[in-house]
Amino acid sequence: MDGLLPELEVVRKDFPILERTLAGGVPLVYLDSANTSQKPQVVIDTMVDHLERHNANIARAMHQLGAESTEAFENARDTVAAFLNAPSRDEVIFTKNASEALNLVANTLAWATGDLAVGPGDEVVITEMEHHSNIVPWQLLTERKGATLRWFGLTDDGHLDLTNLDELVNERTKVVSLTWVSNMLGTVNPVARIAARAHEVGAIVVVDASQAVPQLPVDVAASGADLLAFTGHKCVGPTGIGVLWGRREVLDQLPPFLGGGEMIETVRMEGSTYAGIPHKFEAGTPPIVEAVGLGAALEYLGHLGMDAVHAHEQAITAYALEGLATVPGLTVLGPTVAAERGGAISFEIDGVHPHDVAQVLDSRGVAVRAGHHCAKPAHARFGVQSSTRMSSYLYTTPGEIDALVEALHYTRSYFKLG
Amino acid sequence: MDGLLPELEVVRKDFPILERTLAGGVPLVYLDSANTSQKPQVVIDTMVDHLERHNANIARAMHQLGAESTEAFENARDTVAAFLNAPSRDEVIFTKNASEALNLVANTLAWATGDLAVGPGDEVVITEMEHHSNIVPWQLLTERKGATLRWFGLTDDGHLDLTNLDELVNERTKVVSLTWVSNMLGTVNPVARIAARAHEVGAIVVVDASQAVPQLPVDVAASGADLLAFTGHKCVGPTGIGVLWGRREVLDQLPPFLGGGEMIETVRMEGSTYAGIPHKFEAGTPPIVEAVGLGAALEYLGHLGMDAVHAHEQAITAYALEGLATVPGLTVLGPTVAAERGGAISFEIDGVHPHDVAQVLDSRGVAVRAGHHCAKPAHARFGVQSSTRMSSYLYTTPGEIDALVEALHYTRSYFKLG
Amino acid sequence: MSTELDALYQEIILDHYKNPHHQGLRDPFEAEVHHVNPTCGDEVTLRVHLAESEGTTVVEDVSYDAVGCSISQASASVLTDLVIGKPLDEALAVHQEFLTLMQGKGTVEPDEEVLEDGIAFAGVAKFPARVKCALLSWMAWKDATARAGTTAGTPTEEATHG
Amino acid sequence: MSTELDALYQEIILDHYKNPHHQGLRDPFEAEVHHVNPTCGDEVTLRVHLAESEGTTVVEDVSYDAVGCSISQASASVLTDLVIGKPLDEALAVHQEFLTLMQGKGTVEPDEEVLEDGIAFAGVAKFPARVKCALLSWMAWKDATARAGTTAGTPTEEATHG
Ligand SMILES: Cc1ncc(COP(=O)(O)O)c(C=O)c1O
Ligand SMILES: Cc1ncc(COP(=O)(O)O)c(C=O)c1O
Repeated sequence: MDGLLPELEVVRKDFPILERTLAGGVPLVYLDSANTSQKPQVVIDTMVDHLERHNANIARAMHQLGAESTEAFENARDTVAAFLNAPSRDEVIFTKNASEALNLVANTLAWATGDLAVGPGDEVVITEMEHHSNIVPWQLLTERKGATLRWFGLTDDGHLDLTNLDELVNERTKVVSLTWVSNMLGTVNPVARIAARAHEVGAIVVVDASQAVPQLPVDVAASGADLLAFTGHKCVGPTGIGVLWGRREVLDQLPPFLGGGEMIETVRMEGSTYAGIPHKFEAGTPPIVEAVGLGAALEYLGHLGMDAVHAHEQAITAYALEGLATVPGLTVLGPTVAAERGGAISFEIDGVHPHDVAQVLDSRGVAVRAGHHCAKPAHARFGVQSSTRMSSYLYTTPGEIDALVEALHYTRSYFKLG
Repeated sequence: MDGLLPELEVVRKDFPILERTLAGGVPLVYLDSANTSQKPQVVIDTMVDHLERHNANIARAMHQLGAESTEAFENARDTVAAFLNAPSRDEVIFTKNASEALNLVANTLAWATGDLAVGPGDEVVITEMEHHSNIVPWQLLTERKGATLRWFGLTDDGHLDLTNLDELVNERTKVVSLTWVSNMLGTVNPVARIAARAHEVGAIVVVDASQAVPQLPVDVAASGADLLAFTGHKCVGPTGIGVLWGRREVLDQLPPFLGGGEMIETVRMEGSTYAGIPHKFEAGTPPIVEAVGLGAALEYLGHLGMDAVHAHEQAITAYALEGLATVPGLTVLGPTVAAERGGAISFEIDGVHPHDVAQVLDSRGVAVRAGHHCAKPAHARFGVQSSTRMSSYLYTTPGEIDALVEALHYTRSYFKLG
Repeated sequence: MSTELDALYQEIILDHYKNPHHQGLRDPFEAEVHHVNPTCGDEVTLRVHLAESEGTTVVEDVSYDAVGCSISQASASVLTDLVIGKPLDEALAVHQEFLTLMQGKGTVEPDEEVLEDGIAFAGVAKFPARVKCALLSWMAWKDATARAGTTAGTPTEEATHG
Repeated sequence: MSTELDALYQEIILDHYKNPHHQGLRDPFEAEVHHVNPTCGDEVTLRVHLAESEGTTVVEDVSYDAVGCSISQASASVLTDLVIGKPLDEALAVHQEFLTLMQGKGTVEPDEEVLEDGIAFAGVAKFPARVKCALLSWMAWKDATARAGTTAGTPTEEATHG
C-alpha cells in the first residue's frame, strides 16, 4: 500500500504496549489514538532516566541536579518551539493539557483590559464541531462577561458552513476559536481562511490543534493562529503536559492566569509584579518530567518526519473508509474522502448501539471509542446521540483495519442483523 | 541516633538517584527535598508499567485498556482519600500541583455566588510566611473583586503572631488561607486553633499542606481545614500532579474552574450543565500516569508509616540544628527547636551570600537551595533578601548532615572568613 | 471470548432491549427526572407515580423515555417490571439488592427470588465500564422517588440532574 | 573540585565583590531602572547618564545600588569600569561581547583587549545557574540606556522591569 511509513513493523517495535494480549489471549488492535496515543520506548526511557538520575526542581535549584533538570526542561521548550516553527521559544507555555491551554486563554480574557477585554456587545465565535474543551470555556467567558457566543454551523457532509463567514465574524467579534482537525468528524478546517477574516475585523484567533499536531506538519507562524493549543498525550508524549503557543504581543497583553511560584517578578504582601512570558503563565512547579517526555516525543515524531506521518495517516484512513463501506448499515459521520480529513472516523451501525459495537469489538481485542467523544453538539447536529469511533496513528497497520472491519461484520451477526 | 527510620540504608536503596555521583566523582548529598523529593523505584516502575502495558484514556474509553487505566487512576483517588482520611473519595480532586489547587479555590471564589461570594468589604486573611503560591492567588482575587487582603505577621522567632487573631479574623472575613508547615521557616502552624476562630465567624479555611503531607500524619477530617492542597512531587511522587481536598458542601457550592471534557453533564451550544465532584473540577484528560505514580508514592509512605517518617524528620532536624550551631556566623531563620518545626532549615552566614554558599556546597556534592524559596515576604520580614536552605527527608542520614556542616565550615574558609 | 460476551449479553437482556416493558412517559406522576451518563451521553427521562393504599405507599407506575445501549435500555425495562405495583419499601429493597449486585465486581451471587430477570445483569458487574449503563435508570428511579416523596400529589418538572 | 570552583571565583571577581567600583546612586541621570532576578531575588537599581560630546553620545556615568551574590556584585562593578567614559557605540559593543561570552557555555575565548577584568567571568559561563547573576546589571544597563536614549535630558523614574 502506498504512503505507509517505511519499516512500519520496526516502528511498531518502538511501542511496547502493542505487544500486549488481552483477555482470552487476543492481541491488541489499538484504534483509539485520537483519545490518547501510545508511547514509544524512547519517551518512557527518557522519563525514567530523568527520574532516576536528574530529578530536581527547576530554575530555583542551583545545584548540579537542578541545572541538569532545568536544562532538560528548557530543552523541551526549544524542541516544542522548533516543532511548531514558533518565532520565539518564549512563546511556548507549558500547561497540563490542551484543555488548560484553552481555558488559560478564555480565563485571562475575562480579566483583560484594553483591546482584548470582552464585555457586553462583544462576540466570541466558535464552531459546532468543537470538542467540549473548546466550547465550555467560551460559554463560561461569555456568560460571565455578558458577551455573546456564536458559532459556525456544519454542512451535511461534515464541513464548516462558511456561507455566513462575513456576517458571523464581524466588527463585534473579539475572538474566533476553532479546531484545526475535528476529533469526531475528522474534518480538516480552513484555518487560514477563517483567520484572515478574523484579522480583518481585529479579532484574535485561537486554534485547537489537539488533533492536528499529532497528524500534520504544523507551522504556527504560517497557520494564521494568534494562539494555538495542543496536548502531549495525543502525540506520543505523556499525560500531564500540554502546550499553549501564542504570539508574544498577545501573550504580553493578557493578565496572569494562575498566581504563585515562578510566575512572579517580585512579591510583597501589598502587591506583586509578574515575570515575562513564558513564566508569567507557568505558576508553581511545572510538569517537569512530562515536558521532558514531550520533548522526546516530538523528537521521535520529527525523526519519522511529519510529512511521512501524515502520508501514513492518509493511506490508513483511505483504506479504513473503503473497509467500513463494506459493512451493511454503516454510516460514516463526516467527510468520506481521506484527503479532506484526519484519522478519526466516527460511524453508526443501524440497529446496534455504539456501546454494544465497542463491546463486541473489545472482546476481539479491537479498542475503539463509543459515546459522544466530548463533542455532543456535533452529534446533535447529525441527529445522533453517540457514535463509534476508530482512530488510527502512525503505528496502525492495514491488517489492523482488516481486523476492525471483520469485527464489525461479526458484531452485526452477533446481534443477528443478518 | 533515636528516631531514625529503621533500616535506613535499605530505604535509601529504594531511591536510585541517591547512588549518583556528581562532577569530580563526588557523591550526591541531596538536601533540597522541600523543593522536590526524590522518587523511589516503585513509583518509577509503577509509572513505566502503566505506560508500557495499560496506557489509555480514562472514563471515556470503554475497552479493556481503558478499564485498566480508569481503575488505576481511580484507585489512586482512593489511596489519596485513605491517606488523608477524607470522608469521601469524591472530595479528592486531582490538579497539576499545589499551586493549581490553591488557584482553583481563589479563582472559583471570584465567580461564586451566595455565601461564598467575595466582594468589596469582604476580607481574605493569609500570613506573612506563605509561599508565593498562597499569596498571589489571593492578591489577584481581592484586587479583582475589590475585597481586602490582610495577613498575620510573624514573631521574631518565626511563629505566627496570633495576638490579634480575633481582630484579624472577624465577621468580614470570608477566607483564611495558611500554610500548615512553612517551607522557609519550617514553622508548624496551629491550624486547628486558627480554623476554630475562622469557623466562628463563618469563614472558610484553606490549608496549604504542601510541606505537611510529606512530613506529618495528615487527617483532613480532624485538621479544621475546609479545603487543603498538596503537591505530588514533594511526597516522593512525580511532577504534574497535585491534590485539592475539600469538604463536599464547600466544593458543591463553588462554580466550575476549567471547562471542557469530563467536567460536564451535558453540553449544548446554548449552554451546559456540569458533573458532580470530583469531575466538575477535572476538565480534560487528567494527569493519568502521574496520579497513578502519586498513588504508588502514598502507598510507599503509608508502608513506611507517617509516624515513622515524622520521627525520622524530627531526629534529623534536631541533629542538623545542632550541627549548624557549630558554624560561626550562622543564623537560623525560624524556630530553633526541632519539635516546633518541619525539616526545612533556612539560614544565613555572615559575609557569604547564599548563592555563594550553595555554590561551594554544590562543588562538594551537597545540594541545597539558595534564594527566596518563593517566600519573599517572609524574607523581608526578617530583613534579609535571600537565604540558604537545607531540607531533609526520609532518606536523609546523619552522615549527610555531617557532610553539610563540614562543607559550611569549608565555605567560610574558602571565602577567607577565618 | 464469546463466552465472556455471552455472559454480558444474556438472552434475557437482549429480549428486554428489543421489547422493552412499560416504555413511554405516562400521566399521572409526582416526579420526573432526567439523568445522563456524562461519559457516553446515554439519557433517561423517568416519571414516578406513587399512591397510598391501606396506609402503605405503593409504586403505582414508573414510565420512561430512554436513549442508550442494550444494557441501559434492558435495565430500565427490568426495573419497571420489578418495582411497579410493589409497596415502596419492598421496591427500595429490590433497588438495594440490584445495586449490591452491580457493585460487586462479579463476586455477588444474585437472588432470583428478588431480582427475577434482573439476575441476567450479574455478568455486567464484571465490566466496570458498563455498570454505569445498567444503573442509569435505577439511579433515576431512586432520585425521582425521593422527590415524589417530598412533593407527593403535586406533579413536578424537575431540573436536570446527574 | 576546588579547581572548578576557583575557575568560577577568580581572584578578580572576589576583589570586585569586596571593593566594588562606582557603587551608589548618583545624579544626574536620564534613566533609572530596577531589575530583579526572579529566581533568587537579586536586585539592582541602576542609573545611566549620557552626554553629547562632539556629535557622539558618551556614557558619562553609570551608578547603581545592588543586593546579590559575589558574581552579580562583581559584574556590576566590572560593567561600570568598562562603560563609563566610553562612546555609547563602543560601550554597546562591549556589552555584546560580554553577552556572547556569558552565553557561550564556556566555549567562547574572551578578548582581554575588550573585556579587561571582564575576562574573569569566562568561568561563570560554565555554570548556567550563575549566568543570570553575571548578566543582571548588564541587562539593566542596556535597558536604562535604551530608555535614556528616548528621554535624553529628562531624568525619569522608571517602573520596575525584569
Ligand atoms: C508551602 C508550599 N506551598 C506551595 C508550594 C507550591 O507547590 P507546587 O510548586 O508544586 O505547586 C510549595 C512548593 O513549591 C510549598 O513549599
Ligand atoms: C480536538 C480536541 N480538543 C481538545 C482536546 C482536549 O485535550 P485534553 O483532554 O488533553 O485536554 C481533545 C482531546 O481530548 C481533542 O480531541
